[in-house]
Amino acid sequence: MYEHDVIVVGAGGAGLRAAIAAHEAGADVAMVTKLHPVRSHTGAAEGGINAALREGDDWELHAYDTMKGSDYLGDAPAIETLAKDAPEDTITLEHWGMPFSREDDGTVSQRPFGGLSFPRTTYAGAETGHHLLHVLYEQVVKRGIQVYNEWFVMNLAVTDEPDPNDRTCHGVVAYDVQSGTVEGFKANNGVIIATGGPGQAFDHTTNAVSCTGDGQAMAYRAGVPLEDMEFVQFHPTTLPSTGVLISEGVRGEGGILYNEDGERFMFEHGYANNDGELASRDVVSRAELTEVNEGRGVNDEYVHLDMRHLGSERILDRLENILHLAEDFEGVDGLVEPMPVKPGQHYEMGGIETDENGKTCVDGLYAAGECACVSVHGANRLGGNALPELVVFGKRAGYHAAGKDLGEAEIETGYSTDVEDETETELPITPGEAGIEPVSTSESVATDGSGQVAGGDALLEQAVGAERERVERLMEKESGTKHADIRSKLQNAMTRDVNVFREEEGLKRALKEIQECRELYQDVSVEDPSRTFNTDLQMTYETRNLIDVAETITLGALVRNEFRGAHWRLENQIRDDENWLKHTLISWNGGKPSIWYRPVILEGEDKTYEPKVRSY
Amino acid sequence: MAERYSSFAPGGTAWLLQRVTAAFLVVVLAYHFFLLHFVNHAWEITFGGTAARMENIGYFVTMILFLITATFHGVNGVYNALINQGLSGTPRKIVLGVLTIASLALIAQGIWVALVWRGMM
Amino acid sequence: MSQSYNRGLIEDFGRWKEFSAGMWAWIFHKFTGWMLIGYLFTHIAVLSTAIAGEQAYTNTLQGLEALFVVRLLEVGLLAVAVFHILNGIRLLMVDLGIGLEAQDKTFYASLIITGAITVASVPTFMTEVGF
Amino acid sequence: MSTQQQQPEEPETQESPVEGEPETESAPEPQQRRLERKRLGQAQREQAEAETEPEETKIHLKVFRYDPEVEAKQEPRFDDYYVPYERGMTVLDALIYARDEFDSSLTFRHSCRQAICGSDAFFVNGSQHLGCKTQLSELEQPVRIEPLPHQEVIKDLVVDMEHFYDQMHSVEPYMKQEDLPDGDLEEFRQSRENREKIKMSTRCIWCGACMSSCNIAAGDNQYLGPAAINKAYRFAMDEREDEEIKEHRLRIIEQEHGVWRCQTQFSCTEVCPKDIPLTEHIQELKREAVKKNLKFW
Ligand SMILES: Cc1cc2nc3c(=O)[nH]c(=O)nc-3n(C[C@H](O)[C@H](O)[C@H](O)COP(=O)(O)OP(=O)(O)OC[C@H]3O[C@@H](n4cnc5c(N)ncnc54)[C@H](O)[C@@H]3O)c2cc1C
Ligand code: HEM
Ligand code: SF4
Ligand code: F3S
Ligand code: FES
Repeated sequence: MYEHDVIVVGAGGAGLRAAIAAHEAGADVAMVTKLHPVRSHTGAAEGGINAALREGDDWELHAYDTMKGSDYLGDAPAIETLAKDAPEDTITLEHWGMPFSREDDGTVSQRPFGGLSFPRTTYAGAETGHHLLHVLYEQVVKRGIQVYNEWFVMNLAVTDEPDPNDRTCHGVVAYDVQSGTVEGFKANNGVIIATGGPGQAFDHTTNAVSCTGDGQAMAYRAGVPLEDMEFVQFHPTTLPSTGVLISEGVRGEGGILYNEDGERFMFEHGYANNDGELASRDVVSRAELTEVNEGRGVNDEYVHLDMRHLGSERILDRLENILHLAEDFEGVDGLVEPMPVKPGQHYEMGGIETDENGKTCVDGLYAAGECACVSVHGANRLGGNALPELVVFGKRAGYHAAGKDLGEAEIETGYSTDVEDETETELPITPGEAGIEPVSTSESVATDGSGQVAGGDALLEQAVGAERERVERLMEKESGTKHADIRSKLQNAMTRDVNVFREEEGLKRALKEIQECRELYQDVSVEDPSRTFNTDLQMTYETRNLIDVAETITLGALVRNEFRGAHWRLENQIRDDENWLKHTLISWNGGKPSIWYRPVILEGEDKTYEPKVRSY
Repeated sequence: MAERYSSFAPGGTAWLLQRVTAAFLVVVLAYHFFLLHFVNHAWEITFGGTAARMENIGYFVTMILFLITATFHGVNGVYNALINQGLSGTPRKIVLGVLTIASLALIAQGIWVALVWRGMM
Repeated sequence: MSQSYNRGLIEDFGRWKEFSAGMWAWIFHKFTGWMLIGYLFTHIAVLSTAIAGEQAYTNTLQGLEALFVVRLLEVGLLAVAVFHILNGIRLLMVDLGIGLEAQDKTFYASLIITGAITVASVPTFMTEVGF
Repeated sequence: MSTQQQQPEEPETQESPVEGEPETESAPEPQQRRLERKRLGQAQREQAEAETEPEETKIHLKVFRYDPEVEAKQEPRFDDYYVPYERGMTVLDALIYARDEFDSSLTFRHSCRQAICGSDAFFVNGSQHLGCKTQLSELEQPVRIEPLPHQEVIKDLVVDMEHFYDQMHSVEPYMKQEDLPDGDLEEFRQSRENREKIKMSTRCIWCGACMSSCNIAAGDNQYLGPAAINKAYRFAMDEREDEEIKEHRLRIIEQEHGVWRCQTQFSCTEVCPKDIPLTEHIQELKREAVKKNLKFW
């Protein structure tokens, strides 16, 4: 067993920043990550990081834009924290050596991004995430923070009091991919989950193969609510063949979208008369799909993104990476022809419910980054708002876990009796049911249900034992269903029915198929008999996590019968502030998943945000 | 501060000298080849001819320098190549010793021959 | 770097077919360098016959020069030396950071020029030899 | 409602692979196929796909297999896979296909599929390539895929990267100065020229291809290697670092097993998937080191 004050699960932007902060606050911190830190998907972020740095801009404008972008489903305290902390945290990155693009006077460059009232997206070419990730990793190396590299976290060691709000997290159970050993990692002060998004639930996605929502699924099974999972961002400009992202920076710099008839449809068909291509992502994604559905798509599949008029000098200076991506993955030379693009899954707005300090309702358990939902993005994330989220909330979670006083949080977490329970929607399935091997609360909680465990060590040992047993079971099974088949069934269902346009019937069908995936999973087997670098085993674990997360996404999408931000519903194509200014939460309470709601907090520090029509 | 700069990294010195000698050798080797194969033909070489050329002190000095630089350049090149292939520790010290002795012997022998030509030995 | 088992020819020179210009240049330069230092030692040894007396020297040299093989070896030496010089100059340029993008072209140029010079010098080397 | 079903495993829209010429006859054909498929329903669509399959060409892969624990694999061997080719298919796509369809125990690292995570550098047909960035159409068949040379093989295509990481860490790869903004947000200015100078060097994705291609690194375990030297270059050339720190860095890279080991083989530069001019950077550091030393003679 390993023991540290703070254990950070995941070493993407959020995890690295959290570890640095915890280290700064004096904690003995270690990172446990299934990929070497520099392999994390933060490296794929292209566009930039939003921060109000310049004269004429201020954090209040940033907060306002973010709230508007969220379609009034973001919590004001979270949004204001983000907007206020982002400038300093961005400049901190700069001081750590992040090679931002520069102006003539040597200050960092900023560019316009969709949904922003001021060009405040600070960038480093079209590879901002790569630089952010590497700079943070450099700082981790500098501080000598311990990294358990290629250790796959399988489960959390959480006590099993009946009410999740009373539980405590004592550490994690992880599997050394290289040697196959299962070990416990005890965390004396806290565990910070920073495992990134669940994009692999879909099959056309900008996310990496490793983005499997592990952290969300683990927290969910430990009783922590998942919040607003139905809000999945589909990025309007991904390459049709691979899902590789063409940054919003292209449109930020002035790139134009055309349909097959050469019309600049964002204006000509009135999708966004003011902002055109730079309207919020959900608006542009729907516009593109509408064009395609109405027969104006190129090859009936995609639209064109043209940046040729920007001139090669400007393109090379600011968007060089885009040229490489278009060339390598689509065979298109962005300097001489327009690039084909279509919407693809990109970002999960929802996630593990936390407060502004990254804390969940379970004691000692934190979450930060894409896997978390402090609720800054609400129903729709603005481009360039995820990277500041990583550094701002990663840092806060790190500080808080290490015991630094950040003041009382304003956001509430955890189920309580005074919340509103979901009662109306009829579910076609009982979530997580049907003798499903992977999901049951007693599984995730490592004890006998008495709520009485003699300290963290015993708990952790039990949890380790449980995982070792599971591994044995999976490995010993002679033959069965392959995880890959289950995964692709799941991805197809999600992409078909839980996409940009959603309708009740499709969502129900998806839920049934997810249920079928669960059933199939009971029969899953690991073919590879080796203990050494058994990715078969790892992916089998991941697939189970994907099933759980996909189910919450679909459940959320089914119950929320309105059109808000990224979530569109055929049956009710309006934003219904009357009934739906509230977060969807799904959690395991007393042995079964339940869906409930919590009102959105629109009262900011010194003003209240009034929901307005979101037009661009 | 002083000692910080005085420690000229050995790898660096050797590297630099390898380049400097190379630059010198380009000129001298070309000259040497040209002189002994094209101006004077190799099959016409006699002791007397060589001795005559050696009379010229400039030529004599050039040839001695040629010998020294070529030996250094060649032997250092070989040594480097061996290190690049992972030679280290004691074997490396031994190789260095052997190569140094061989070079010194070669240079000594060469100078001796040259002096013979000049009639000085 | 160490290896957990022997991958035989896959390693190193087993993949010579895939070598690019820079690798070939490196190998040739090594090879020619070793030839040259080898020759230098031989050369001094041969010249040392002068110590034994004028006649011995002249006889040795002219005796050697009368052999066809020696002439052939001399042409080879010339080729080796010329390549080493030309590629050496190329390497010196590389050290100075000049023309790095053209490093493959300059290597091919060195080869071609070496070939040309060698061929052009054959008549000179081959005159007045028996056979 | 959803129109996104024409899904990823369908890279036939890809026109030309990395450096290849666009193949012109391709244009009308995929379009037709797509249009046709659009008219069909989803179920039929799948059927249609299955039907067209037999016509598809197959790519012959020869993949290196080794597992110290599994008896049949203890002696390294090559397995053959025949993977149906689709336009724009990369080496990584083919491996994923082979793993998911034929043999779940086929092991390789991969993640981003877009040449940014640096996990999937393999030895393909005799040279180092990123799997996700290498088009099958550019390779001769059979496509021989092996783990990176000169590194310990853990299993199949997975190699031990620890040594590479150690070398990267040994050049102290981080900004040294300690100032941080304290409220007034003073930026740490850098000229455009200077950013331009270090730009290429900051692109490294730690894939290890360069190190694996370098014969010197193969022979000399302590040689820092092109990637680590490039990392040192990134900081040594950054104008924001103090003179003294730069000196310190030069000291690190001009140690015995530092820059002097480089014999300008250029293999590293050739294989770097991010087109970093590694040899150029190494050479510049050599000159810097010499200059620095000469100054005080
Ligand atoms: C193509 C693309 C472009 C983007 N561009 C932008 C942009 O321009 N601006 C912006 O603001 N945002 C952008 N985003 C969004 C943003 O990059 C991501 O939301 C963010 O990087 C997520 O960071 P993270 O630290 O939460 O997770 P990640 O970087 O994904 O890291 C997850 C970490 O968790 C580890 N992990 C996962 N599961 C386990 C497990 N079970 N056990 C152990 N470790 C585990 C992984 O190894 C990894 O280290 C973009 C996203 C994508 C996909
Ligand atoms: C005529 C001009 C010459 C030039 C320009 C020249 C240039 C060079 C250079 C630049 C190197 C270093 C290569 C490197 O470290 O990357 C080198 C290596 C070498 N040179 Fe020369 N050289 C010349 C003549 C000679 C002569 C006359 C000899 C023999 C005595 C010789 C023997 C060698 C050897 C043995 C090496 C080492 C090769 C290796 O790396 O294995 N060179 N030369
Ligand atoms: S320098 Fe290039 S080849 Fe080497 S590790 Fe970095 S990206 Fe890979
Ligand atoms: S391959 Fe090796 S020798 Fe130098 S130029 Fe590259 S580091
Ligand atoms: S999969 Fe990330 S670099 Fe190839």
